[in-house]
Amino acid sequence: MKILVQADAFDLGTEVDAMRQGRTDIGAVASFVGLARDMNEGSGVAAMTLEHYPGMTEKALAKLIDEANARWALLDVTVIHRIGRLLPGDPIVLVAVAASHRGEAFAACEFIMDYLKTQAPFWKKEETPQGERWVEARASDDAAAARWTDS
Amino acid sequence: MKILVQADAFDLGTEVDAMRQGRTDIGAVASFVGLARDMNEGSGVAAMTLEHYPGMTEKALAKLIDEANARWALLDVTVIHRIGRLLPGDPIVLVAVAASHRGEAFAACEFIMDYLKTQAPFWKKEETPQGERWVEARASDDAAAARWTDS
Amino acid sequence: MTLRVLYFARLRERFGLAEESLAFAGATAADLVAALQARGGVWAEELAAGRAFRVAVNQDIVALDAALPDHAEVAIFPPVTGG
Amino acid sequence: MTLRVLYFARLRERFGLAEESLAFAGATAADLVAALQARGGVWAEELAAGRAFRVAVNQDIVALDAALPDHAEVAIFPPVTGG
Repeated sequence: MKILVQADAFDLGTEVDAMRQGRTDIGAVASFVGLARDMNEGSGVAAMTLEHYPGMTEKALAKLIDEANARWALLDVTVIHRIGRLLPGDPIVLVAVAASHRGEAFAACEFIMDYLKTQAPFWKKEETPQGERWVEARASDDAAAARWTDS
Repeated sequence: MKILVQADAFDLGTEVDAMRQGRTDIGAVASFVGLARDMNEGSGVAAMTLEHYPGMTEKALAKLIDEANARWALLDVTVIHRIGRLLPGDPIVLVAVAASHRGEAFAACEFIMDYLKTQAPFWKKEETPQGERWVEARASDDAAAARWTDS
Repeated sequence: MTLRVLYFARLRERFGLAEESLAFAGATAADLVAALQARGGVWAEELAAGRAFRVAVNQDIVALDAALPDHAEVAIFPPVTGG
Repeated sequence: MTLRVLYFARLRERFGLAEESLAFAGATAADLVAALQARGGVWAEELAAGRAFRVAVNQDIVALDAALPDHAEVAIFPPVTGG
């Protein structure tokens, strides 16, 4: 298990290769990369700055992974979230899940992303032509996270 | 859109970076890598050989991607499937889907994998201590593909 | 009509044949399967009712009642196991 | 009791404060929120009933009826928007 909160960029290929290294029991790796877009809520976004709550962030991410491990048989999980100022096209977050079979890997990867979106203490501030603005939480993210408690 | 059927290894990082290159409209990339395991159905697997139906394979993969594009708003899709002899730990298949938002990317990536498992003409033969054996299709794969027609 | 018939994976091995050209008097995929079953031996065994196999016509998987066009490329193979 | 109270993101900017040490006579997170609201101005506005904010105690998100232990690290922040 690997959890990192960092300003630096990460590399998907490097992270997934590190999970696989020397193992022959992994049948499936599902991964997700979230990227900064040039457009949000109808206006251009020149850059964004990610603030977080040091200490709680790592704790919240570890809790998400513990819950995923309790729900599914997983072989390894990596979560990396960037902080600081990012430009459109920059990767923000990476979640990679290794398992024996694809069903577990896909479900756990999406579960971790859905919960991260509503539980992990990160906040985005966008730079737009109309000035800076804090991104508002989305009802659709709450709905996505709620799916996992209904099942 | 990129579809490859090849004997050579592929690199997840390279493929996803190629999708992202020069774009600032992608918010989410969901990807999947399937790997050869050292164990299946309770016996050790020293190697496997993947046979396919040249011509139909590419056509079947293109059809899966067309169907995913019809269902979700996707920005790019890459599917690479290897053929020939593979060892435990070797990557077999890669599916990567870029979209504006994560829901579409996750759903399309899993949909393509589920359909690939039941629709694309590939067959695996394993080398085990008990000799060679063709892998049998799994009912769980049919069930996984059927989920997408119920929704 | 004339058909090009291909066999893959376990069926290719069992039949000892990857491909053949066939003069065929029937109309549907089911007629072709019946004609092949009539060869007896492994053909009768592998293509018996209840055995799992798939038929593709011109590289699309079809149901057994699908019509076969002249010069079709027909493939018969086990359920797929890639991915 | 003494509390360390942290503010993040939009609330940190609105309050003009990232952190404070607070002598507090109440028992629960709701009591703390009421005490902060009583400051008036932006405090009353941002922490009014119906406004969306979250409270974490010792780095776990809690409901407003959660008890506050002495020397707790309490954080008040907007709904999160990472990922």
